Amino acid sequence: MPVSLNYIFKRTMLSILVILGVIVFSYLLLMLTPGDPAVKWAGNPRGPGAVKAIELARVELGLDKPLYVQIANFIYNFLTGNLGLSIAYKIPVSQVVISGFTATLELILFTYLFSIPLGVWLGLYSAIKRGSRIDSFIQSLSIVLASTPTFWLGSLILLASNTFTGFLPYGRVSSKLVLSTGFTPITGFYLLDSLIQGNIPVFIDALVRIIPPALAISVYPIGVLARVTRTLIAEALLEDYVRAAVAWGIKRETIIRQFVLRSIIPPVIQISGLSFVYSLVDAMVVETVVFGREGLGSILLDSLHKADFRVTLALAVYLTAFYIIVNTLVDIVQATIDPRIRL
Amino acid sequence: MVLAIQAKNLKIGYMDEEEQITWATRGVDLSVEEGESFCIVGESGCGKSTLASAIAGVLPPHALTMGKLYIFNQLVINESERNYNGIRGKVVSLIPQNPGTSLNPFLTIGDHFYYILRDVKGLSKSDSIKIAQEYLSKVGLGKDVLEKYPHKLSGGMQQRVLIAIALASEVKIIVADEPTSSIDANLRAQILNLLSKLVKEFKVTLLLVTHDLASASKICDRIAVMYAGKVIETGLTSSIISKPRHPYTRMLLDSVPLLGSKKSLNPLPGEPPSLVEDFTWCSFRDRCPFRIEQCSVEPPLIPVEDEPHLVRCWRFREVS
Amino acid sequence: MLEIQRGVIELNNEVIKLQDVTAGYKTVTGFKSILKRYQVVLKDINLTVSKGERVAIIGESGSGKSTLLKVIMGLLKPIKGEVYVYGKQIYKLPWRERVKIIRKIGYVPQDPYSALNPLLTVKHAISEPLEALGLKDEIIEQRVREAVKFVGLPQEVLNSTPDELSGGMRQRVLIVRALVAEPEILILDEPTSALDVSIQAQIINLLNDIYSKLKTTMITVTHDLAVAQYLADRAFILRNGSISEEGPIDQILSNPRSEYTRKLVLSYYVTSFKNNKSVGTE
Amino acid sequence: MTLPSLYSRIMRRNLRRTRFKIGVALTTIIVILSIIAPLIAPYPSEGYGYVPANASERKLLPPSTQFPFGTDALGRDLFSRVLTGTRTAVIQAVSVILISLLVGMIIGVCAAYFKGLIEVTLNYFTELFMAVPSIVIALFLRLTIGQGLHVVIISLVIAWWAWYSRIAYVYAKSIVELEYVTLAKLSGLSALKIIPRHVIRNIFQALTVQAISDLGSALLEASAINFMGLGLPPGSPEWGVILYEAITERGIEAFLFSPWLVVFPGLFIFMTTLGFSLIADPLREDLDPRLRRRWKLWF
Repeated sequence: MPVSLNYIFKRTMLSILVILGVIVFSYLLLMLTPGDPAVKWAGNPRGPGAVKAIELARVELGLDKPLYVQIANFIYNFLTGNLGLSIAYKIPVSQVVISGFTATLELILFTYLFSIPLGVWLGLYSAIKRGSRIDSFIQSLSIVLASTPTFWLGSLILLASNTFTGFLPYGRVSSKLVLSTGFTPITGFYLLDSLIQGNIPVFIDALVRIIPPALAISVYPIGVLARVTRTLIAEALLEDYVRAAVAWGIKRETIIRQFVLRSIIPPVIQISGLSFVYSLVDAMVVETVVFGREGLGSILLDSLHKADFRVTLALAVYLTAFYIIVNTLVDIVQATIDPRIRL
Repeated sequence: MVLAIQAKNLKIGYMDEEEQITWATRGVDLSVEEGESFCIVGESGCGKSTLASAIAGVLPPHALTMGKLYIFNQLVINESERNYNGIRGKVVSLIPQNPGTSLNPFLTIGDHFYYILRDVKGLSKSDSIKIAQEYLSKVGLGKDVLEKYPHKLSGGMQQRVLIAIALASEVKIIVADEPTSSIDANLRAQILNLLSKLVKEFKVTLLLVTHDLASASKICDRIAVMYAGKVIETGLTSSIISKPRHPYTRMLLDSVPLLGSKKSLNPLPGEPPSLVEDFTWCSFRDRCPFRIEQCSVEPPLIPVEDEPHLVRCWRFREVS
Repeated sequence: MLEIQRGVIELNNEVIKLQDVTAGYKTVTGFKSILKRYQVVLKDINLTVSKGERVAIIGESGSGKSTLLKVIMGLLKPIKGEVYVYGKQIYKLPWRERVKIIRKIGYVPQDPYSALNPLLTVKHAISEPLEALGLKDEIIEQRVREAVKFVGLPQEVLNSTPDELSGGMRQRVLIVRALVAEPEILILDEPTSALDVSIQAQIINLLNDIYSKLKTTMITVTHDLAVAQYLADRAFILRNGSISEEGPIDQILSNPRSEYTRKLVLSYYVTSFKNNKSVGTE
Repeated sequence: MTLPSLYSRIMRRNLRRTRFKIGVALTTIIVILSIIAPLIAPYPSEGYGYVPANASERKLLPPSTQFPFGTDALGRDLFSRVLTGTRTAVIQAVSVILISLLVGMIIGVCAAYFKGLIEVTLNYFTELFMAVPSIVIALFLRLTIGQGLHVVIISLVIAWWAWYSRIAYVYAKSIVELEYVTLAKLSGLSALKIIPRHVIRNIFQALTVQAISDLGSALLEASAINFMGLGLPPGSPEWGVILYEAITERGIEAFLFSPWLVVFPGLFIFMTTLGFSLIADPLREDLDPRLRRRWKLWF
């Protein structure tokens, strides 16, 4: 069913407005927090070149111009991706963020590939077996999973892997293998790239190294989805139309497939979208500090150590924009699936 | 005559989270013959909807049962055991109360027919669509409805679809639970006429549950009046309407405002008793103007002379 | 009892007057909203209610009854037209001033289940209109008790919370709440549609009793012709947002002028008792 | 039913459940520990991060009777540090949730009650802040105003209040449409009275349950921020910081050669979060009266 263009238009407009708001908000943060914005923008430079660097930053930010011009400039620069060079990496800021972004996104997408089906299945199974021992086990499990600190679990997985298999899943891919097989990243998703190039050893290596952090991150979405699915199914079972379907003689299997599962798809998509963002933060922490992978987390830490405000702001804006885009898509997909929504 | 539905001292209760039981029906005795239109009338909380759910096989899982219920001599409720195998959708079908929420919003009307006919009769998609068209035209709807989702239809159309669905699987009994309560007056008449016409045409036993004595009297052969979880009077429609033997039935008739005659309304004060406690006296005792000593013992259903009429009142002669 | 009031009505004593009122809701539909701003629900409504009169507004679902009530009670500014309550154009007044006039209206809402805050006691709910008037606690207490007695509710009901009450009791509590600030107009929105027949009859009798004692102007909004006949002397038939017929209710029922009203009356008889031959006029 | 009797009934009903009981027990222990931790810690000053005089003799000792959780790279008693961290954990989680709840509830309820421009504007800001990741705010604050408990709390509040605003808005939206709010408006009561009496009172149960179940998530996020080194300075009695120190001091080796440094603080985070979640979970089912019944696959 095609959802009305009107709704998509409205939803997109709102998202664009929100993204603009985020840019303005981060600019105000730069301006209003303690310290000279030009000094911050220049990355707290020291030594002989400091005065010059600060002057340059002042021109770059246009601090002599009125505030609305500054903000307009800033927005323009963001939208064109022209934010100057990163202090820490000496390459354009947007390039820095995007390179880290693909790495982190690969990890999260890989995680969600198995955690959504697993979480939904657990919730469904425990709802069907309501009141039994397996039900209370799954319920307890989902609470335990959602309460586990992912960086702690990640450390334990790392420890276990090293103790029992002697393999330390550190980094994204072994650099030796990359050199020996001549692997070159194209999209930045290593699993995809190695498959495209038919480079099986790199693929296996990347896979083996992505599984442990993915396991650590997966506990939250699995736990949340299992719990939410169970509740959604409970609610669906209480619907009048399920009661009617039973009275009409429709079989249990058909009711579960066509009546119950169909109705929980839109909310499950929405919950997955919400937890996706939560997992983003999780992934940033786990991948860098625990598993030594490059990604948004390592960029974040580098920008912290080098006081790289440009990257910090870019991270803030691009991550928020990403969140907003994901949620806009989720809303639109949800509206498309649900025949009731006609906005 | 074959008995389509027979209830013997049927009790149904619901247990809430505090483990307190509310008895919705407190010992119902009822027989419905094959092919007749039978109506259960009562006010909210009298247990009529619970009884309908029990017959249609859709009692919620937290319901408790006692007594016996037969559908075409098959024992479906035997004390706490419930077994509706081969009954739901094959012998009994339901026209649910609320047309707006009783159709799956994610499926088209055609899908509804398909899943029902596939699961009940093992028909293919094209066959079931053919049958669906046939029954939809019986209720006055075109085949364009098949492609539509339920929310695209008006309340009256949804109700017609539900009637078509109930008829399509060719069951012997149709339970209609307040089919007109959420519909405007002028549509109500149409729906009721349609229902009674189709029931006659397909020779189906109809069990209509309603709070509206007037609509019941329009299309039913016999009426059972329920109060506080018990059947207090059953009889032919004409005899119930013109000569009510139970003071409650009489009060109900006196309370209905009639168009064009501004008769004064004479409701009895008070409300039905709480169904949490168990009591042995006549449930209507506290509101009854005919109350006597003997009413502290609940009377059984007493037959009235020369008529197929049963009443649960010691003083039914004085009442009429 | 029903015939006494005829003739008491003073003409030109209008308490509520709607002049060419067109009302509707803003449609929030993205870029289309620039072009099409309102979904019109009521069209060119003219309606006057005089002091002490009993009026019914009759309509099926979707006819715009509840929108009309919102307009009368100052909750929805009409797109066009004027609303006078006691001679004042209420929508020309700021909300603070408007409320002072609206307070003369006692309103009994449609659904007794959503009209009482589940977490407040009945006493709290009933005393709210008096509290808004800024009365002292003792006076509020006294007036609440009197009002409860007036409709024949037991005093114990004051300390209970809504979930302990049946639908009929709730409806009575709402009637008390509407009456407690001594309103001059009583607006009843489907006063019996959520109730059982015997309770409905009790409420109808109660409302008639109240009218015969207080002579408050009464406006009943209902879909039920029979109920309207008991609670009103004059009626407006509302159809798709405009008034299709108005006049004394007996005349409307016995001799409907518009085709729509005829159908409405007829369909009512169709679902009336089989053996009831008293169809038509008295 | 009035509010106090509602709460006592909820407690009575849930205290029969094992999981709820475990949750209450865990939370009680954590709260008590957070109060008395400095009193029962064997080395209170080390708990606050002071390096002992004889540090060089007791670096990275594995758990023993003297040091039940072992010692860290600077020779401090891990048991004392973890125990003292309980207080920080409780303060972080509770203050973040309380402030966010308060701010979010007021904004969400106002958006629902006052329609028109106020609703649009407040919802816009809610939408905006929903999208802000706490960790980036923390990074920003870390760069501008330095380190400390306030950095953790402010950055989490900035990221979290919108969540409550949205929930409060959704619940309040359905309440303000109810007739009792209309009746109160018509009787001339001011918004200042109607909002707390009718709106907030009726959404409060739902919001509290949500807040309790979020306490755990807030703690997880706070310790993640600290673990990244964005919040509290090194040496602070905080579980995330303890883990962070273990790693920055010695990198990955910390895990491999002194696992106690990793296991114990994490375990405490886990137990605390679990306690909150176990309490919240059955309460959540109480919100929907239909789910309280013994629903099951019955056909």
